[in-house]
Amino acid sequence: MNALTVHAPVLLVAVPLLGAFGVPLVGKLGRGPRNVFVGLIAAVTAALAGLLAADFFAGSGAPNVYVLGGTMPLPSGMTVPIRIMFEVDGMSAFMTLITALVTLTGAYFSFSYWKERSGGSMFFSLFLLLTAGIFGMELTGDMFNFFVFLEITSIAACGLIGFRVWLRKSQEAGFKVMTLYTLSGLFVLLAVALLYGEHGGLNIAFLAGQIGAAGASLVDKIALGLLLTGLAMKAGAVPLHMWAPDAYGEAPAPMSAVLVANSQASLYGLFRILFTLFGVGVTLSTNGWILIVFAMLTIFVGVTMALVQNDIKRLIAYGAVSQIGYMLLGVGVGLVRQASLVAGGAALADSANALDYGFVALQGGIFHMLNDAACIGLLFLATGAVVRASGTRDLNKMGGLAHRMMWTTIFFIIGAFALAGVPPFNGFASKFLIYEASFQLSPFLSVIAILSSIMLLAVFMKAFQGAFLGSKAGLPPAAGEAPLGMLIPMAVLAVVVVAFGLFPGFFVDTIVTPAAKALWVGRDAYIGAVLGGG
Amino acid sequence: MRKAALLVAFLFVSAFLLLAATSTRPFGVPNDAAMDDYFIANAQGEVAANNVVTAVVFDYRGFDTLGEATVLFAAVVGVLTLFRKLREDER
Amino acid sequence: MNVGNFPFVIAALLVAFGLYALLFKRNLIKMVIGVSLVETGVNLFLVMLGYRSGGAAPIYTFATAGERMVLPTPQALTLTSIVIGLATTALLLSFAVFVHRHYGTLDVRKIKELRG
Amino acid sequence: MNEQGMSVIVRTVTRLVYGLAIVFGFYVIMHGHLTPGGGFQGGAIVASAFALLLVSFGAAGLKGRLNKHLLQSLEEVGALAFLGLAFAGIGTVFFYNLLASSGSPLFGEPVAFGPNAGALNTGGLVPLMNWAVGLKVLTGIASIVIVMLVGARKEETE
Repeated sequence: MNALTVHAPVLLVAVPLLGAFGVPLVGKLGRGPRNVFVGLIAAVTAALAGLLAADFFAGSGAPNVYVLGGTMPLPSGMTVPIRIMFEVDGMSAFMTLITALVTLTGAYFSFSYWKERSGGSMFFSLFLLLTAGIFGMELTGDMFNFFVFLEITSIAACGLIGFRVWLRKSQEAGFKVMTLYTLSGLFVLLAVALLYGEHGGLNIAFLAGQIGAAGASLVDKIALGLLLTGLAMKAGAVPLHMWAPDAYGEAPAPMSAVLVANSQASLYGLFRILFTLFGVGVTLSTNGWILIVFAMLTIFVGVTMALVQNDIKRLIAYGAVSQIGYMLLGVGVGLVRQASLVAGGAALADSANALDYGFVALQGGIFHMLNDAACIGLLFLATGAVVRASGTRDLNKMGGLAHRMMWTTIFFIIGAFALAGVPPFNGFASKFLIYEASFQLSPFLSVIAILSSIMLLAVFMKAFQGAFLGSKAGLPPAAGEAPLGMLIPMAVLAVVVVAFGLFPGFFVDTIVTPAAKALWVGRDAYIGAVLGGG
Repeated sequence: MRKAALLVAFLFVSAFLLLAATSTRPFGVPNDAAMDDYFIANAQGEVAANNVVTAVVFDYRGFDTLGEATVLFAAVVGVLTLFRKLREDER
Repeated sequence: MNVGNFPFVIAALLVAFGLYALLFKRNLIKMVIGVSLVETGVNLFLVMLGYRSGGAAPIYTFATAGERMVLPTPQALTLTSIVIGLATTALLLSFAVFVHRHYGTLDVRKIKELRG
Repeated sequence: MNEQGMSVIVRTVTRLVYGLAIVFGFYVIMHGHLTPGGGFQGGAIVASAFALLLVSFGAAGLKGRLNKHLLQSLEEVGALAFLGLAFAGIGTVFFYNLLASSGSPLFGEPVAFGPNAGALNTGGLVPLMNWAVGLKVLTGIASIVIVMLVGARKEETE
């Protein structure tokens, strides 16, 4: 453990913040220095995330606590932590990898994509603020701090959604998304207030210890309900998804991918609350079934709405909404199974080693977060290149782009096949785990999930046919292959998609299993790392 | 139809909020004040600040304040972004 | 005097009024007011959690010796959330200005290009 | 309310009050670690003085008094200063208050427990952070108010 790895969690938030505060000043020097500065910040951030994850996954797997402003988690003689702390366990380290992948490719894609637009400094400032917020949500071990980072992501995301002020739809989307994000943030804040009033602390590990010792009181359960509603809203699960297609569809293309990472950070918060904060202290199976209902609705509505779209970005956006459902399904099945295992008196650690189907479902759900980030990122970037070349988003007015944009076409196909779960790609690897495990809980869930995937493939084929096939007669004369600065980020994501599809076993063993174990059995270790003993 | 669904959601959430308000502890009697008593007892010794709230805001929970300053910064950048001067081809 | 949970109920009602404005008002500015009301209610709830009956402000400058002090943490949290509320309100109002600039109205029934 | 601002009564009162409001705001920032208030509150008071100017004299009357670009740069400087102060203690941990009760001549005096009259030279990094946040908040809110008022005014005349 050298100094850099010790400080890595906080640097992951502080470095993008430094970039965000500095970009407007550096931007006064011109576009070249600004791009170098942003590129450097994005690369350093991604390297830090890689370092943190490598250090964690090579280590013992015990959660890593970083106390801000103090040296010890607990002052002597106290049983309640008084300072804010960051706590890194397998799940957090896994999430930082996802965010690093998406933000790095998004930043480098933006350099070419955003070349001739006004307000570039502000664009990159908001982007780095969003990055810092997402990392903060994934690393923090304090409920109120989580809320603060949630709000940072909300405001920065809305600034990005409304960035193209000359498009009327983007302003409508900005207002709508901001309202719903604020509402979800306030639900979370109210829940944090209730938990504080009940237990007199804000640290997640401390609250988990209190709830574990005394069981959840009525107020705790109300707080759980508010947190579930607020975070499901922020993640875009279906009855509360009104904002999601607007946000993904109206944001500039590279930022749509980052917005998906933002939704995943909220999902992470949801999982953290269900598994770690409340854990086996409350009736898990009810929560699990709630998640499954959310999941089924999200999958079904997302795919059906995607089917009727004629706007290519909105179509992909609904595809992105439906994928949130698969993650919820995997984790929901895991929760239901965990509850029945606990009720039956089985040891959770053994069930993880024996690959019980609940644990497999959890692995599938978590693995799908990474896969989804890579494929949907690839699709959004490719769509951005397509819209830029053809000058329209209407599928009926496009066509023939395959003649001019060979590489973009290939990347789009890879992304579409992977997201729809076609075998050699990574989407299949994680979806297969989810299908297999949910089949054992109820075949019905599995059938709906598979059918929706097939429908999603049809949706993407429609988009592909509309945009890429057909005669090149209707193309604008200037339409050509995307510049190299846009192709390379797409290529990086495509390589990730293919690699994860070809060697799923390796990635599941090295990074997904520690993350799933952190949720499945890691609660005591998470509490013990702060409160001592365990 | 839409209005009815909204009304049901509204009534449900309101009832939920009132339940939360009535079932939490009574006003003026904190459940567990160990953390806050620590702040009151140690703010002067550790932070050397007479104002305990400021000691909490800038020292014990300083990271929240950094986040809060960041939120304000994000809002300023967001508002400036919306009202920025556009290029000719962007109108 | 023991007032039980009455103050918390008032805060919850404030949140409910804000939600009502948000859900049933058709004017964007009124919706922003609704969001602000919800924020105020939640902030009020948060700051009231820190009250200790008979307590003074937790500031030692010219304080009376041995006085009971109210809890400082909720005050710090409320300060944070008030600033966050200011930030969201500013951004929401800017969006409302631009929606009005594009659509020429603030009536949500007429602003519906993003349905379905 | 026209381009020239509001009535002469309002303008006279504003001339009397706004300087006081600015001084009071800076007082609140400066004594943040001793009395109620701090960087946010003081910054908001100063910014409200600017808002008062803007409302009573109109956007035209403000020209030359406040430079929008200067405000924005100062805001970034304030934010960077706050982050830098947080980084100052990175030798131990992020946000470590290395000046408090250290005996250093800058805000380093220790404080005895219990009520006292309060000395300005205490608090370690806290007063410095108050100044950084105060600068950030006053410039941030002032630029939001100016930009929104000028932007919305353009709307009315178009």
